[in-house]
Amino acid sequence: MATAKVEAGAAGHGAEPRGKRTDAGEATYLIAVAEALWEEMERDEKVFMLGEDIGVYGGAFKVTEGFIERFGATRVMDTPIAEETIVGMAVGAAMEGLRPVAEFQYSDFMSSGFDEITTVLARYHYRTGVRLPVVLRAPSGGMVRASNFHSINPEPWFAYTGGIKIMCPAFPSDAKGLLKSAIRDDNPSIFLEHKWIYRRIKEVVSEDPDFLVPIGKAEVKRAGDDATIVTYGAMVHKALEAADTLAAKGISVEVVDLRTVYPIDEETVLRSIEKTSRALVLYESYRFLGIGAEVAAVIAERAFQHLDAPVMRLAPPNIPVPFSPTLEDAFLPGVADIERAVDELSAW
Amino acid sequence: MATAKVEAGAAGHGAEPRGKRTDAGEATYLIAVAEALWEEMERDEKVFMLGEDIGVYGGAFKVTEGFIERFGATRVMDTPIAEETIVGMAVGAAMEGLRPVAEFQYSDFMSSGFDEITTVLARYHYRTGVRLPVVLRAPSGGMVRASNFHSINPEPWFAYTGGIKIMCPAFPSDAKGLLKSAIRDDNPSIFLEHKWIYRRIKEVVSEDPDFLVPIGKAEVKRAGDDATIVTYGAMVHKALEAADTLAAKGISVEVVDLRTVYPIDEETVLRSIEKTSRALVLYESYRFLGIGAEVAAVIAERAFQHLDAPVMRLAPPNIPVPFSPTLEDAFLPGVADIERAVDELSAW
Amino acid sequence: MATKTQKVDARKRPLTDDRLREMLHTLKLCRYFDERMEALYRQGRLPGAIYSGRGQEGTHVGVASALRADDSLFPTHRDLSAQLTKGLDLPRVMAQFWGRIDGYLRGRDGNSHIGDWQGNRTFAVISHLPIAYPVAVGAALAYKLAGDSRVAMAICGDGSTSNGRWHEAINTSAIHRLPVVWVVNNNQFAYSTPNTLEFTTPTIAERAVAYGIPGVRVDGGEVLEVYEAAREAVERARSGGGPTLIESVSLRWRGHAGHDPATYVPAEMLEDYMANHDPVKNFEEYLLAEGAVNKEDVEAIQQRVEAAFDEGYEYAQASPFPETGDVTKGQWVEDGYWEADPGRGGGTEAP
Amino acid sequence: MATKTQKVDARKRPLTDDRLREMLHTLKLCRYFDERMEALYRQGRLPGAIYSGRGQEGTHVGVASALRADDSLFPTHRDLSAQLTKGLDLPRVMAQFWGRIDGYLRGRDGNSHIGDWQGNRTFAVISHLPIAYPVAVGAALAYKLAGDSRVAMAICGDGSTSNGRWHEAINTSAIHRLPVVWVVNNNQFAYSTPNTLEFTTPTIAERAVAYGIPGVRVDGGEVLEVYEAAREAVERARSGGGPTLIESVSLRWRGHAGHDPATYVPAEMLEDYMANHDPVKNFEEYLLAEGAVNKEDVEAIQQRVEAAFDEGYEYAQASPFPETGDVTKGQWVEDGYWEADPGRGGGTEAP
Ligand SMILES: Cc1ncc(C[n+]2csc(CCOP(=O)(O)OP(=O)(O)O)c2C)c(N)n1
Ligand SMILES: Cc1ncc(C[n+]2csc(CCOP(=O)(O)OP(=O)(O)O)c2C)c(N)n1
Ligand SMILES: [Mg+2]
Ligand SMILES: [Mg+2]
Repeated sequence: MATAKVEAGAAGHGAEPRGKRTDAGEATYLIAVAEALWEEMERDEKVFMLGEDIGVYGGAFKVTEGFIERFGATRVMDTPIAEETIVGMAVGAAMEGLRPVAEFQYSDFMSSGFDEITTVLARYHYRTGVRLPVVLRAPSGGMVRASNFHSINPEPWFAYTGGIKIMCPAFPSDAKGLLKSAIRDDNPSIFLEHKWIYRRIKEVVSEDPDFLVPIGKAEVKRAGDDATIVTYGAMVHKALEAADTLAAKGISVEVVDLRTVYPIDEETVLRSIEKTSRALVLYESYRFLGIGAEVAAVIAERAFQHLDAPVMRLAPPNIPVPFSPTLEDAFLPGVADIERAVDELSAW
Repeated sequence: MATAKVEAGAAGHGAEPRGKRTDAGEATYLIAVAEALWEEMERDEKVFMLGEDIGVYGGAFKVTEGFIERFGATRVMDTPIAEETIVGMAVGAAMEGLRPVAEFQYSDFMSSGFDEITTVLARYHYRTGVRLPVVLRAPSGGMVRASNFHSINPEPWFAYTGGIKIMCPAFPSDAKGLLKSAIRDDNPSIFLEHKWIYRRIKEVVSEDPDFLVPIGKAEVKRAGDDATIVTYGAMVHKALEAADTLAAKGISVEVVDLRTVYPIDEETVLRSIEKTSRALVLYESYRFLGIGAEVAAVIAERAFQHLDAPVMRLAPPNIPVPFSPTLEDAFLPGVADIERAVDELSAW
Repeated sequence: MATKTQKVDARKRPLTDDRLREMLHTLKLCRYFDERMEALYRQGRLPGAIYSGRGQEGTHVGVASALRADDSLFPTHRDLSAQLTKGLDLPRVMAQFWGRIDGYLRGRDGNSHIGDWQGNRTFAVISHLPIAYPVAVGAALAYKLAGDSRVAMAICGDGSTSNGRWHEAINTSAIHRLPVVWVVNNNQFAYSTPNTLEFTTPTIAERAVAYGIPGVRVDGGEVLEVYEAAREAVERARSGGGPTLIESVSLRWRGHAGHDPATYVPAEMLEDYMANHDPVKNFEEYLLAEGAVNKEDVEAIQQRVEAAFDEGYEYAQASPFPETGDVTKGQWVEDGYWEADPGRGGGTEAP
Repeated sequence: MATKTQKVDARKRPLTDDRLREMLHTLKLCRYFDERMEALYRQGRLPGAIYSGRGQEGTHVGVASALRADDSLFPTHRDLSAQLTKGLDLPRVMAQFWGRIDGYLRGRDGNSHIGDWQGNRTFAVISHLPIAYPVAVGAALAYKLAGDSRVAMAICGDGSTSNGRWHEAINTSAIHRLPVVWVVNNNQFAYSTPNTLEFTTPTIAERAVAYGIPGVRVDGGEVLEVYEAAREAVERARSGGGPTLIESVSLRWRGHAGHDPATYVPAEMLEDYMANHDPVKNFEEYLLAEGAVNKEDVEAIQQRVEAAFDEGYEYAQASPFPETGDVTKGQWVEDGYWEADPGRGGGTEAP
């Protein structure tokens, strides 16, 4: 879980600059996101960004640091605190052929623009055939001691609504490749950047300007035979951590990273269950009707004859993310909880 | 499905008065809702209503017809078209000890008040211990040719959020008893009135001023042995219709009406599955992350050893409710679809 | 910046007689369409809902006439007359009302929730009020970024001004001086709710002060007065002068929707407006007095209008319903539904 | 109705020397608390975030001093000084910052997202802006329905005025002439965004015109000027005169939050405000000049303040964290969590 230093830095984003790739070419998730935006802005002048404090300040998490100097204030637009209008503007600009990328300062504030997202953006193409290549970006998720107004996982609200592709990458390469795909996609998308991952996870990321990761495809991040953990976002890293310790105990766990949570890649999930016959669905969105509820229902419906155990779920309760570190740790699934759940599954 | 006359009357609510009980004491769902409001307004002067056109006009569906004459404009308050503020007002009034019942003209417009509902109303008690006895009422659901802006099923958005009890009654008695319980409950609730049921379903309804139906309890509306249909709202009536024809074919179906969709009554559902070993989850909210996704996940997790067949789901796709009658019929699960699904289940 | 409400002198800039006659034709078309559709609704021959714009044609025709074909219009459920003025094709509009495949939205949406973005640059109406206002800001932003001279115009009702989106959109457009015209069709009621329960100022136009933009209040019963105010506002927007707020006052002659008898509207008020503020009658009389038309012209226009309606009705009834197999198509661009011709095998029998 | 921004003469109605001294104490307490907490944050000894209100104490103390104990206050993340003025207990406030069970919210929320409804009638701050404005309308409505003389006061920042809720809440309160005071703490920036990108009018106060209510603009560097404007507004609300909009102008001396160096604020501007518009210094000098206090009094106040902080700090460190077993409790009223004393076995070691 988060360290004391991180607690102090909880909302302590933005102090430090975005940073650079290491000499070995490793990029943090934060840098990978920024590179995707920069490359697409360079490639296509129809791409522009709007949001609160993304220009002069460079964004609450410094993702867009330096963009206004390169692309100017018309393509890097600081907006008033008016989320409904930020989304509406993105829709209107897209209707006129632009490719807007709107930043929410935190995914928590997507509820403040909810009506334009769910009533206009999500439905307009089905109703009219007009293309809305809009990307809504937002830092999401907890584990950084930022309390319930800066830690939400909004993806189930929008997955239920339909009409918008939703990505929740766990690794820098997936973040860069999926964001570039989203910007090039003619459908609306919501791209959620997990703030716990931003500066923690780094890896070598492609510098090919056309490096893309396909939307709607899950990926097996670790192969295994005894049980499958289906997960996404920050929980992927918890799952991999647990898989290590379980391996030591002789339990071989396969970790499937959904990467895109709407629509979901049922085939990759089912292929894994057919192999392992045991499924743990792990997710940071709330247990009741979080993304994992759909995943579990799909497995129960389509992999019934392959299952040797009930489809288990591990996720936080449907309550506001609490501030106090003792409470937030109890609220979130931890590595130990995951190991316990897999043990239970294996006992069947 | 809906008849031609109904089509003409799609948004053709409000023309006719609310009507009266039959001499046999039967009340429509619409009358049952109005009686619940009237009795609770009489019983407790802290109860008051606010919403658009609920006063002089009596509400878009005439639920509050005659209320302003009896209770006056301060307890039956016509508001501006400002849903965020309607919800905020209800919260503020509740903080000061009142028991507000706010009407949304259609549940579709709950997205316009989404932030105050999910960020303030849903979380405040957990954060502070302050009680918010607020009821948000809204006509919901399709099947009346009212198209996608007047047919939505919003309950999964709020069930995911947590902190608010959500009721979707299918019968007049449940509507009256649950609404009275919601008004007396010290927690926030969302009460969804299915507009297809309003004037269609009538039954004898208790006139006991303290007639209450417990929140959070499902009910078996029809007993059966071969398969269970877990459903709620208007789909309960489709399920019962299908159960009749299936009975003729010798398939005995049990119909479980959730009545409250958050939290859900897992025990009643599981008891039925233990008996029938076959589950069809039928729901009008969208398939992906609609209420049934959670129900299916719960069954898969807790009734695994009792299942003789996969947990099947029948629900509309996650697209805007289409206007054209051919499309809306194809969009919604019909009685024939239900029969087909149960046949499939029984084949296992 | 002058934000006091000003009386516009419509005579200052007369249109050509052809334009004036065309305007009369549009006014009469909208009026006749509105009346006939209500009659069909009452007979139970029209599915879904209707939101009559009767009595407000001066507002709708006046503002939309000030737009170029490549300007965009963002209307509400009430503003079908503005969309007809912008150029929508009557038969396809009627096909939409009957849920047919030849409607602009292929039967996916109904009644006045219509739009023709690809053709006439009108936004497909969304119920939620005034949800298109922020979208118009985005279109105007695109025009400014492209550096071209196009203009966006959005319409909403008096009641919609009490919604937060109304404030956000106007404020944001004012900050960036975007080429947009904000129209409020003040028909004095929001469903059953009167102006006095929607806002406190004597006029809506004067609220432009809060955004530092010009506000104009005009008589919706006088189409030329409305037109002139809209023309000025559009010109201002085109020339980089930023947004304008136009309040056009009329009365909603009919109920909120077809089902609503609107008994809450004072009878004298209604009589007064129908007698003295009828935009169609007033304009017809004006053109006759000016000699721009004679009785025969008016007769001819009326016949043209009625013929067009009957033709549209036949077209709609003959158009098939969408094919049920297409219901899930068009959710994603890549499924190609909107690029191909839709199936026409849905038949004309309502299920 | 006079809606022009008016200079308030603070001398008109002087407070008793005791009240004046108490005000100085509160100002100094807020200033010292703000400085010490930032220092602890920089040392990494404070979890979560801090939103400094430094330089704006004149606004916070001025408006909150005009309220009765039974009046309600709806603040934002920036307005902790207003909550302290309303009566919040420093040790419990600090326990909240450290996530402890003795914080007002039992560790469930942090930093200035605090409130004490049951006690001091302050709303527990919610980040989303300005989401408490509509809630204040509801409280004011309850006072009007109850026919009592209580008043609700809500505060938000300059940037929050561009959000739709700001418009909806003020408009609705004006329609029903509710007993509410709308305060805008114009510290001239919304995070990094200056006034010029938030609205177009020279002042925020003049936007009151759009709601037909009085608007007043005061100097946040002069606590008595702010107090007098607030007192008038509260009196108006109490006596059925409806809402008032108060804009109090200052500058945010520090960054948006602890992490923000705020390099976007012009250095000269900051120097000018710190030198000439320091509400604490100005008021202290005024009281010394008036002879309401002498140097020794000021010293004593400062010592009292520092002692209170140290005491609060010790209290917070000694208070246990919430018990992990309680995490799901308090979701529903019937689980009784908020009626009983919470478990105190959580220890004082951060995990
Ligand atoms: C956000 C929202 N809330 C409620 C409604 C329901 N509704 C439809 S029309 C209407 C009245 C609109 O009044 P006004 O803005 O004056 O427009 P008019 O219908 O008079 O042209 C209402 C409340 C809606 N469409 N949108
Ligand atoms: C609806 C919403 N969007 C975005 C944010 C993120 N945010 C937090 S504070 C802030 C700036 C607020 O500026 P202002 O209203 O002037 O208040 P101040 O912080 O200056 O007191 C922003 C954008 C938020 N809290 N709420
Ligand atoms: Mg109106
Ligand atoms: Mg500010």
